[in-house]
Amino acid sequence: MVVRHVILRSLSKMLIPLIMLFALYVQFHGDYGPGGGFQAGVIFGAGIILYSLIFGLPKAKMVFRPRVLQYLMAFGVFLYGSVGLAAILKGGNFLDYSHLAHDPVHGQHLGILLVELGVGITVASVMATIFFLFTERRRREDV
Amino acid sequence: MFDPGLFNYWIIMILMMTGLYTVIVKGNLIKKVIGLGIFQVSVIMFFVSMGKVRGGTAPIASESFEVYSNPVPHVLMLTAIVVAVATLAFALALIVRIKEAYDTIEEDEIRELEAGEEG
Amino acid sequence: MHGSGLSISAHLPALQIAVPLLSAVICVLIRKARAAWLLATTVAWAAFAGACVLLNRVILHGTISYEQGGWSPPWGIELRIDLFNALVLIIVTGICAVVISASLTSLSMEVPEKRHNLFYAAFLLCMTGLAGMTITGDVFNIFVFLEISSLSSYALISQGATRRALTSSIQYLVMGTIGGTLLLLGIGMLYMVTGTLNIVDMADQLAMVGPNRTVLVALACVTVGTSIKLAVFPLHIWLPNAYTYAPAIVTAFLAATATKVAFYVLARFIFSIFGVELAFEQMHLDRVLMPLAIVAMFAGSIVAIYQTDIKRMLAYSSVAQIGYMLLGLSMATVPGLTGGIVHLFNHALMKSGLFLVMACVLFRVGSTHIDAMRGLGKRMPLTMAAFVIAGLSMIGVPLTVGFVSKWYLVSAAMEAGQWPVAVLILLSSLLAVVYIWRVVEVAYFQEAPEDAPAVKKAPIGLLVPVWTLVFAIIFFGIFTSLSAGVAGDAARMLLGAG
Amino acid sequence: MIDIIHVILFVFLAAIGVAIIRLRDLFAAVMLAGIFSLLSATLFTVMDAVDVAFTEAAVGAGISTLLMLATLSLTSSEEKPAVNRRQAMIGLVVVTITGAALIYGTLDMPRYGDPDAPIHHHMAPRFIEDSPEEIGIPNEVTSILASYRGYDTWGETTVILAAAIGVMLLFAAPPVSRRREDELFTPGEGTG
Repeated sequence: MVVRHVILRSLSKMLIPLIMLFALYVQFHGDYGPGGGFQAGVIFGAGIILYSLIFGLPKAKMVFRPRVLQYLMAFGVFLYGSVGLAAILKGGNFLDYSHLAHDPVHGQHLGILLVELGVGITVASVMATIFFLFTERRRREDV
Repeated sequence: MFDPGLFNYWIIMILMMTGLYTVIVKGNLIKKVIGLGIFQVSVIMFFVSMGKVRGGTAPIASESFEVYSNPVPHVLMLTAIVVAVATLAFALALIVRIKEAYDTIEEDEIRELEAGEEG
Repeated sequence: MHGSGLSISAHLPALQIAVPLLSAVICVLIRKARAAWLLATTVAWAAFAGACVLLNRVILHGTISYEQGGWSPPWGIELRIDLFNALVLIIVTGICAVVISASLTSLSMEVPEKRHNLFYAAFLLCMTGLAGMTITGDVFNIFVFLEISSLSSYALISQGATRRALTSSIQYLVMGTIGGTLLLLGIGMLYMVTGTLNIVDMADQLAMVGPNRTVLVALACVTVGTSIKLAVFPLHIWLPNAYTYAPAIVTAFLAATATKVAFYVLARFIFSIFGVELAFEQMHLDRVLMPLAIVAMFAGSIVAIYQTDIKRMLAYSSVAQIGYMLLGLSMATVPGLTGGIVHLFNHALMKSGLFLVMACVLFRVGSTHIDAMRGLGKRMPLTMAAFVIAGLSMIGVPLTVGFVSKWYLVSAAMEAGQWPVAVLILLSSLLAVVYIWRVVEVAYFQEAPEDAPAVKKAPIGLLVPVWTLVFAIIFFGIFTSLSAGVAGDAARMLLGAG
Repeated sequence: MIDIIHVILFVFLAAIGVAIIRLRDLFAAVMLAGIFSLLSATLFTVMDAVDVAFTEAAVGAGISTLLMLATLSLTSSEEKPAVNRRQAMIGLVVVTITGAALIYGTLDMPRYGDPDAPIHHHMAPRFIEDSPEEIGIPNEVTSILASYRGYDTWGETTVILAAAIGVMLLFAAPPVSRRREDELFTPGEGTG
């Protein structure tokens, strides 16, 4: 599984941070251009997957612990729902971001930022988890 | 009879049927899943097509454009793509388990094995 | 603190979905099986209580509308609860609460304890998906929640103990995805001609558009798509396998809820969006649905008679019972639709009761094969008594809910002057006598095989839920005002007859 | 009205669809499915759906292909030649009838790109005109996705989570050999 090619390794060492940086750009630039939480999550997940392809699953699982990923995927959905509940506590309807801040437009900004973040976190961790589970299946079979 | 304004939809329906045919006829489970994917993507194309406005541009507000394509179908289809990939991931995991349990992913062979169990 | 009670009740429709969903998410993280079960059960009962409050409020104050995100429809998504979906919501949450209470005892047999937290998460998600489909007032939102419930039900079915659970799950997945995608296509066509996604708004716009070829095909897509999920006769082939090989409590839950919500969606589309005039008078949907319903009533029951696995027998019986519901719907009259809706309610009670009995049998005997049930009448008296009562209800004996449904359907058929249909309903009931009697005969009039291991009575954790449902079967069989009364009002509302 | 690029893309898509049906080599079929996704992404861009195109490219050509390849390496990459003429006939009949019905349904549809179509006049104008002020961000797709239809998007995120739960449930079972799985059968079935 582990690729011992030096060039490939050092190249991806440079590439993976760039991919993740791009994911963050997509995450936070979704308001102005195409993109948003889901796409960012997929790209970030792809970065994690690339890491596990190059450096091997055991190492990838040390950096991105499956248990932590599990917490994160739940946290994303939870964050989204909590924004909805917070809007209720602030006197609006469920997911009514206008009540989150004094100025409705600010509230909308804040709400969208948070829920997109929730989507991104869930999607990235789900993609990575699913891929880990698939590759792990093969490693166990080989034994 | 031939209406260029409908050409788009006709091709999409044909693509859709290509997917459906693969699902119905192919016994290989992976082929079936690929067929499902084509079926779903064609429906996505259908929605996106109906959102297009002649001379319009991508629905991102800016000073330099007047006419925008309809953003609503795009939003709906983002959700549909997500649903499709979620279904795909689960289906593939199921196929892996089926392979482990039956040592085949061909529908007719699975059916034979199951008939043997019952008989 | 004061005033918070009011605000919570005002936001009940949203919380009805949000709380179970968030609890499902928490279940993913709870590692202790028992704690996950406790959370899931508490939440399910709370959801049931919420559903009762909502129904009560609808009865007293009329339809409830809740604007998600504070955006007014059609721009935002509306939750819209009227008599019809309030009743369906009660079924979904109520059955879920009863079944999930039973699962603490039964589940360990079939699913390793390590996976229970994920199992309960999927279970709650499935309920949330079904409830979400039920109370939403937005067609695309129906699709989204349909997929939540579908994906989690595929996952639940795949957890059955044998490898055939896996193939049943993928069969259901392939058919269910085709169904869901066809529904989406139909929604797309409707959106295309109306420009809206809100159900109420769509009905208004559609009335202005009138019937055309696109609307006709949209109706076909929606009908076929939901029919796959509903397991209408020729599209039912996923159902027997899925119900047979899924874990017992999953079957008890899905048999009572998933097909019911599919029925609800079909009825909602036909009556609330297309309208009776468009669907029945101009497009003659009844000419397709009624024959299919009648064929299903007979084919399902006849195949059920020849089954040796009782879970499978009950699954085929479900195919037949779905025929009754569809028959009521296809009459498109107030008594007919009332019969369909009442049967939806009643069948949920009977079938989940019967499948829970199978969970008891599986728990103690280890099999649901008919040979394994010899002499069980003496060895598991309470369990088999429950089977007999629920079975009698399936046949349609007075003082049980089954009688109420049959009564409404038969009288609706006679009122519409369709004597042959009324006769067919009665004839198909005789088939139910045959397949229920087979089990009764084996359980009560045959001796247990001598080498059979000793069988203890079913555990209390399973018996209480079973008998809760049995009491409900008798209660709603005698006091019909709640079920049939609400169903009648709902049918009148759907048909626009006051 | 129809650009030449449309026609070319559609012809390619249809050709790939047919090739996927005919190919025995599953590895090639998966690759073609990836290309199918990429071409549809191009088509979406042509139709102004940049967000959809972005997502389709990332998901269809990226994650889906990866998962399929992972599955192939765990199962087999060759489809067995199954000559089931009956099933092929049934499939052909079903597909022909359904396809004919669907094309019949297109006849009353608003023409492609028609600015007078109902969907451009009922909900969309408000989104296009008011959302930049109401929400304060220029990408209307993001505004609708996250705010107007935020409830849908929460459901969508939940679908993803449900898939993860499903995969975790499936792979929680250790890979067992066939023999072991047989022994797990309930008594009634094994002996029947």
